[in-house]
Amino acid sequence: MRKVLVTLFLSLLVISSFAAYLGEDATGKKGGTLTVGTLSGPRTLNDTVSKETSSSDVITMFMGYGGTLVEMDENGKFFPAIAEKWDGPRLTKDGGMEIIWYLRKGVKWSDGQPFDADDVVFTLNDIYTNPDIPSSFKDILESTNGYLPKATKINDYTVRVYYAEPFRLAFRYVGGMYIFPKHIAEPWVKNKKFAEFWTVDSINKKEIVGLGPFIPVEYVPDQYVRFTANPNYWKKDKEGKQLPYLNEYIYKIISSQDAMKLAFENGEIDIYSPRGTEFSYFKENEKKFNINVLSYGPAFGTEFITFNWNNKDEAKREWFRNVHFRKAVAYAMDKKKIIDTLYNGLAIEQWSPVSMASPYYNEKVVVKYPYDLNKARAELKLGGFKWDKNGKLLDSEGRPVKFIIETNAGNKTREGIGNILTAALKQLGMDITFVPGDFNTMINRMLNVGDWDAIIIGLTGSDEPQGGNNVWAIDGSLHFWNLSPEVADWVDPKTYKVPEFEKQIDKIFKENVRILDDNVVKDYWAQNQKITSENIPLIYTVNTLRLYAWRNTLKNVKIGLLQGTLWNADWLYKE
Amino acid sequence: MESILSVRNLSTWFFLEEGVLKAVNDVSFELAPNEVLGIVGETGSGKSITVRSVMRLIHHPGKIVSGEMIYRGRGREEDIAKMSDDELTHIRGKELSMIFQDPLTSLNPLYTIGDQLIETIMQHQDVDRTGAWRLAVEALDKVQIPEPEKRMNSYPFEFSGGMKQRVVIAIALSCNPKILIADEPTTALDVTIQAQVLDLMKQLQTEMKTGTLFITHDLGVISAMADRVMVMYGGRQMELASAEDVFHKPTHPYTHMLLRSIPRVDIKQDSLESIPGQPPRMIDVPDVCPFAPRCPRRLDKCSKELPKLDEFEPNHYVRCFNPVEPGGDLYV
Amino acid sequence: MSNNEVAEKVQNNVASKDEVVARVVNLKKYFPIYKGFLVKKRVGDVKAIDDISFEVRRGETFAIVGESGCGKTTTARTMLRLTDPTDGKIEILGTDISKLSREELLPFRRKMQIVFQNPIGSLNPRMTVGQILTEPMLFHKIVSNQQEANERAVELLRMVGLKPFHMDRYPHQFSGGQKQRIAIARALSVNPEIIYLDEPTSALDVSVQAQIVNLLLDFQKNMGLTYIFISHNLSLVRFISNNVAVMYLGRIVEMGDVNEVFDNPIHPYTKALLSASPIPDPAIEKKRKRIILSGNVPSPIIRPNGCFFNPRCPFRMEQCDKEYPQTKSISENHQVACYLVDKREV
Amino acid sequence: MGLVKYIARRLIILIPELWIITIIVFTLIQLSPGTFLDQYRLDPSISRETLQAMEKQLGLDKPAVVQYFYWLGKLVRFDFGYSFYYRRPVIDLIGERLLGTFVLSLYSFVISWIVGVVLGIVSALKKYTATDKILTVIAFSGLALPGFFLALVLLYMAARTGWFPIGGLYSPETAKMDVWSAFKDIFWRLQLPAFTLTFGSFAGLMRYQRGSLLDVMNEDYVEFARAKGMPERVVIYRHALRNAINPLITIFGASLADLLSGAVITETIFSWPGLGRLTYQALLQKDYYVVMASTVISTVLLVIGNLIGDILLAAVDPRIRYE
Repeated sequence: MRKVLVTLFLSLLVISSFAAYLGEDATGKKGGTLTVGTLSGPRTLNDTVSKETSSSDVITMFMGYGGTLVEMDENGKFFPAIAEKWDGPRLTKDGGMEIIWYLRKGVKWSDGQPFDADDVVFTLNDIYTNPDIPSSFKDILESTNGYLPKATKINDYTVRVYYAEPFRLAFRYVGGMYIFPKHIAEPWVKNKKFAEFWTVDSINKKEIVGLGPFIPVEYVPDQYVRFTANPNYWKKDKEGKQLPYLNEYIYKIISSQDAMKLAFENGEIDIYSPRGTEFSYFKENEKKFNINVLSYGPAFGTEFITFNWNNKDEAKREWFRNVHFRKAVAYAMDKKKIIDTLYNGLAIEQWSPVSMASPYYNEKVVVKYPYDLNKARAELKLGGFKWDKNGKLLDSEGRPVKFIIETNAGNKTREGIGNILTAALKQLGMDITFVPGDFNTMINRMLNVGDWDAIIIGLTGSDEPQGGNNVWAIDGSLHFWNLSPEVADWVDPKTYKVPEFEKQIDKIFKENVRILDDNVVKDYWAQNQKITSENIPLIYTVNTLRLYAWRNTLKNVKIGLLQGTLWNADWLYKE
Repeated sequence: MESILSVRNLSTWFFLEEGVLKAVNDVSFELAPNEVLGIVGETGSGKSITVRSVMRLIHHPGKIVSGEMIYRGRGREEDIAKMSDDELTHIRGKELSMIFQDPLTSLNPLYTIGDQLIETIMQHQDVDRTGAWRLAVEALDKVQIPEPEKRMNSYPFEFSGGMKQRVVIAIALSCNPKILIADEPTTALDVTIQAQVLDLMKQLQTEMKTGTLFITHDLGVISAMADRVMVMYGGRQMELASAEDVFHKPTHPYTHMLLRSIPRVDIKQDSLESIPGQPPRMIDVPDVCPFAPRCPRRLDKCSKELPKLDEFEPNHYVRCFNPVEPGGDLYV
Repeated sequence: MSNNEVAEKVQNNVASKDEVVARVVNLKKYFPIYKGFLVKKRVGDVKAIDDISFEVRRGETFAIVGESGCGKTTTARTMLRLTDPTDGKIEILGTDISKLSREELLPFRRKMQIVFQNPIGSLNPRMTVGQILTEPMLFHKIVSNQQEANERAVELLRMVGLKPFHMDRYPHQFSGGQKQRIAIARALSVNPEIIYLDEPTSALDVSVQAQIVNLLLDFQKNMGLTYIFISHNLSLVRFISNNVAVMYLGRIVEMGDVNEVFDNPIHPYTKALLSASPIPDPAIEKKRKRIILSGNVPSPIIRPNGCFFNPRCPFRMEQCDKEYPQTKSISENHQVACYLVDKREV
Repeated sequence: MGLVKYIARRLIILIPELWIITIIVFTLIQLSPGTFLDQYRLDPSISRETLQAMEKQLGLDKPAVVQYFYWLGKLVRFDFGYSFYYRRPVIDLIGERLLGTFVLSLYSFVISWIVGVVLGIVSALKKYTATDKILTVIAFSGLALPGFFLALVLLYMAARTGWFPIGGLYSPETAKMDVWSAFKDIFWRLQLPAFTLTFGSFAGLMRYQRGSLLDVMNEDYVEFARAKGMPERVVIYRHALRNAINPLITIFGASLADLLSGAVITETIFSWPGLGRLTYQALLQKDYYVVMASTVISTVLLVIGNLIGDILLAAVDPRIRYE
């Protein structure tokens, strides 16, 4: 155990040695305004309330980037930020773990108030782990057995964060948490009105205070949010110039995608995320519009078809639990066709529950099921299925294989995937009905009612596979295909079964976070990817590529495996 | 006495998509001052279009295609058919007035009775508003509207049907026109109210010596009002004579049959004569007798050519190849 | 009660040699007037029919005359139970139908038909003549199948002077007179015994009016139909009907044999109506002295005291504005509600 | 006196009307599948406990009837409640967008009425001529062309020519301008969305005005006015037109309610800050109280609009009394 700890410590130390912080090597010109488009405006500036990117993008500007304890570069490497250095994570004598954060001295909030350890302690103890303040971040912070971290102030610039058990992700999550200014937020917490803290009208009241590079100062509903450079931002560039370079930053709310595209062409906004159908148009006109157009690695989200193992129909339960049946469906998923016809080629086949952009992705162990209907038929035979004289697929007891595939109407690519898959399954002799329906209704039936057979749907993801705990844990609330009777009361405990491989996956999710050696963690995830792809409870489709376009006048743009155009907003500049 | 209005060879047609509706064809008549000329006929006989032509109230797609209408009320011969719009506004309402069938809709619902009267008076007479007000009250008084001063400020909806028609008459007669055209003025009224209005009209006509064209389909009403009667059918004059001659010596088979087809209140009749068939639609009709298809006295040539309007007896004009002898029998 | 005498007479009229097919006894129809905000209060009634009694014998034409608003159309509608009576009896073929339910009314609906004033409004423009004629027959099960219904419809068309090929046409393809013929054929299609004729010729041209009147009279003679004829045209009433009731403000002021009433009217209102009806003869018409009534018919909501007619009556006497006059018989078939009757006897 | 009493009565009747409408809308929202929290259920980072805590925090754990009366109780004190989504009072959200909606609606309302009525009159007076036919074609294309399509075409035109900005009411530059320049800028930005709305709505008014005037031109009193010797100008403007306007007054009153209801599609395409977008998003996200508030406002406006229409009608038509 000690060896593990030392390794981790060294590796972190090595990273922090070649650059003191992100942007230290940056060069650029001061001044200028960057305008970015967004489809809808922020709903709130309170990170515990915010659920959608339109809000969190705004919050990140004044709480994120250089405003967190540590930050990550475009390739997933951690750099010191507000925390100059740290000790740990390391095990403690009582079987728990701790991280000691050494805070940068002389950092000020944007309103000029000094920043110190009290702010960090307050944020962690009184906000994110406060039982009265529900937030998704609180859920994330929980360790395997449901422990939450506890922060203690050692001195004004040193904070100890303690967990009652080892929790690998503590470094990442605590290091990346948004820090609230205690001098402003404390009364709201005390009055138990924190949900109403920093609503969008706080911008115009000039109440927003942060450690990040840009502070929102003006908000016109449904029109724009204007940020100005934080005068007290702590970073300096190579030449000692104070960052951020940009004076002003504008989120322009352009509510239709068509208008957004035109606004980018016309130069009203500087950055645009083209749709798949627009990518080649912009690529061809790079010179004309004086822009850069780029596609980069796959996005984090996943999309898949899943089956209801607890279907009220016994026959369906048996098919869906039959791994050969699922493999047959996997072989029938024509991913190449999906990429060509639905994504204009701008996607990659997905095989693993771990995102390809994640350092834990391991291509070698993943079992692939390239489109092949003959193999699919062979799998069906192995699974005890047979065909009648008309070519209809029957199960071992002679029941015709007939079920419904659903997806949410309006999502063009999912509808397309449904059609392509349905056509292939029909060739296998299955009697499939494909029904696109209302999203909310479908989710409700999927989780709370249970009257479904198969659904094509997607989940957001991240580079950290543990983020899927809620999906993969046996008692996870998004363990759709085989929901535990404790989670969903419609599941009949008498027919509910947990196969061996699910127990193994569950164990991986429970145990990996207790391990602090990254190499061991990698092995765990390799194991996980192997088991999952062999048993494919979820049959993945494809991963879209991330598409970017930005004006040539915008400099220092660095797109990497994990980050897009704005992660280094503090040292972007305009010519 | 010289007639005040001579209508000669008047034809008014409507140019519809389905063809030319020959509503009025070659109609000629004279109207003496102080005379009531009754025009009777059924729906579509052309009686209304005839008098609207005289008022020049024919709108697209209708057109007065020929004829002249000589007005002699201002000491000279003026052809109404040739007047400009501007001249028409001076003659209408002042020299020639018109009353419409439905008093309920003849008055503008949004203006007071007074407004509508004064408007007319000020248009045609050289008086200020006070003078016009006084004349308007007089006009209302003349048509026996009680408390005329008070009623000046009433709106049409505050009047009953009979009273409204009195107001309409007051407006029409407010500038002492020489000719009054009354297009079925009492058809929409109840029988006792009709009697009141007819009585009033007759009285005013006698008093003001207005030459009147009185249109109706009711032979009873025409008996009460008209000095001379013109019978129209299918856009043409069929018979034109004194009221006594038309009623007692009907010469055209149509007039003859019509008189025998209507019931009377004063005697118990054994039977009514039916005129078989339907009145004609006047679209693209040839120049033949329009009554021929329904006529029991039809000759071969009736369906081939048009009989002339002949003076059968002095001042008794008939358009027929085979007229009924005076006092004679219809069927031969 | 003012009309008791007639009511009694009507009720006791068992000895009559002619069968009474319709009898109305003390019939009332009030339309309440509501006023007020949120809570509506009944502030008065429009007394459209106020205590009328009469009887109609088989094969006769019974005319109800009067001016607009006198209640003649409401009488027909109430007798047909198109509207429910406020009070009184409506005996049709011996049964009081005034309180029957919808289903119980059905056989009576078949036996009573109506021909409206405006043939355009009373024929469904989306149905062919064939459908218009066969629908009621099939509904009332006069015929057993569509083919039989069609055969009968063709026969009816022939009877009203139309041709079999007219079956497939729509109402708008006919002239006014022809439409009224179709309406009559429809009324006849269910073998009715009583037909209500609500101003059936007033929308028609003079030359066509006689056709329809003659057609109606032929049917009456051949089929023994009873007509209840609603009209304001006294000339037509005189020609068509046997008996006549003259209504004024919801009451019958004079009633009896049409010739007797018209040749020898007692009530000043009847006199005025007759005098106002023009005669198509200039020789008579120009010499005639008319009784010109002053003023208009008063509102049926606020009726004059005493005899409703007294404010307009040229023969008004002292008692006229005190009490409504009793209805009295002046001959076997002639009743009047007027104080002049007493004077006449004196 | 009659007028004041009449208005008072109508406004009192508004209360039960409003009550019934809120019940209907609330029931419909409850009956439609899903709740506000559904959009979070598929997020792997949100635990069931958090969802339950949010449910409690937002009062969504209580029975619908309780939620309704809780809301109604606040409404009586003119409190429209809190938005789940923004965690702000609904009244603030609406207030922020009121001006944008009102400017756009009023501007296009005024223009479409002026254009619609004037062209309707022209079209009626020039009945069956080439002018009438051309106007009819324009009117029908206005009725037939989908708003979003026209909006997109205009947007592309604006982008290609650069004559108009791509959308929005204010830009960050607007804030820095002096009053007159800001006014000009906003006026300029108003044109495209206003044109879209106007083009879709003037046509109906024009056809209505045309039909109404043609109907009146056939009335006896118009002919009688001519027969009295009135010049054609007086006949048309004094006698025909005043009567032909009346039916439009009713429509005018009813359409006042649209002034604050917003136009979702136009607002979205032109990025206009408006109540339409707010309500539409609230409806999709089941942000009940925003939807309810917007319903209440629309209802009140509808009733007041109708009331104004009725009062105007009574003012111009002597036959109508305040009953």
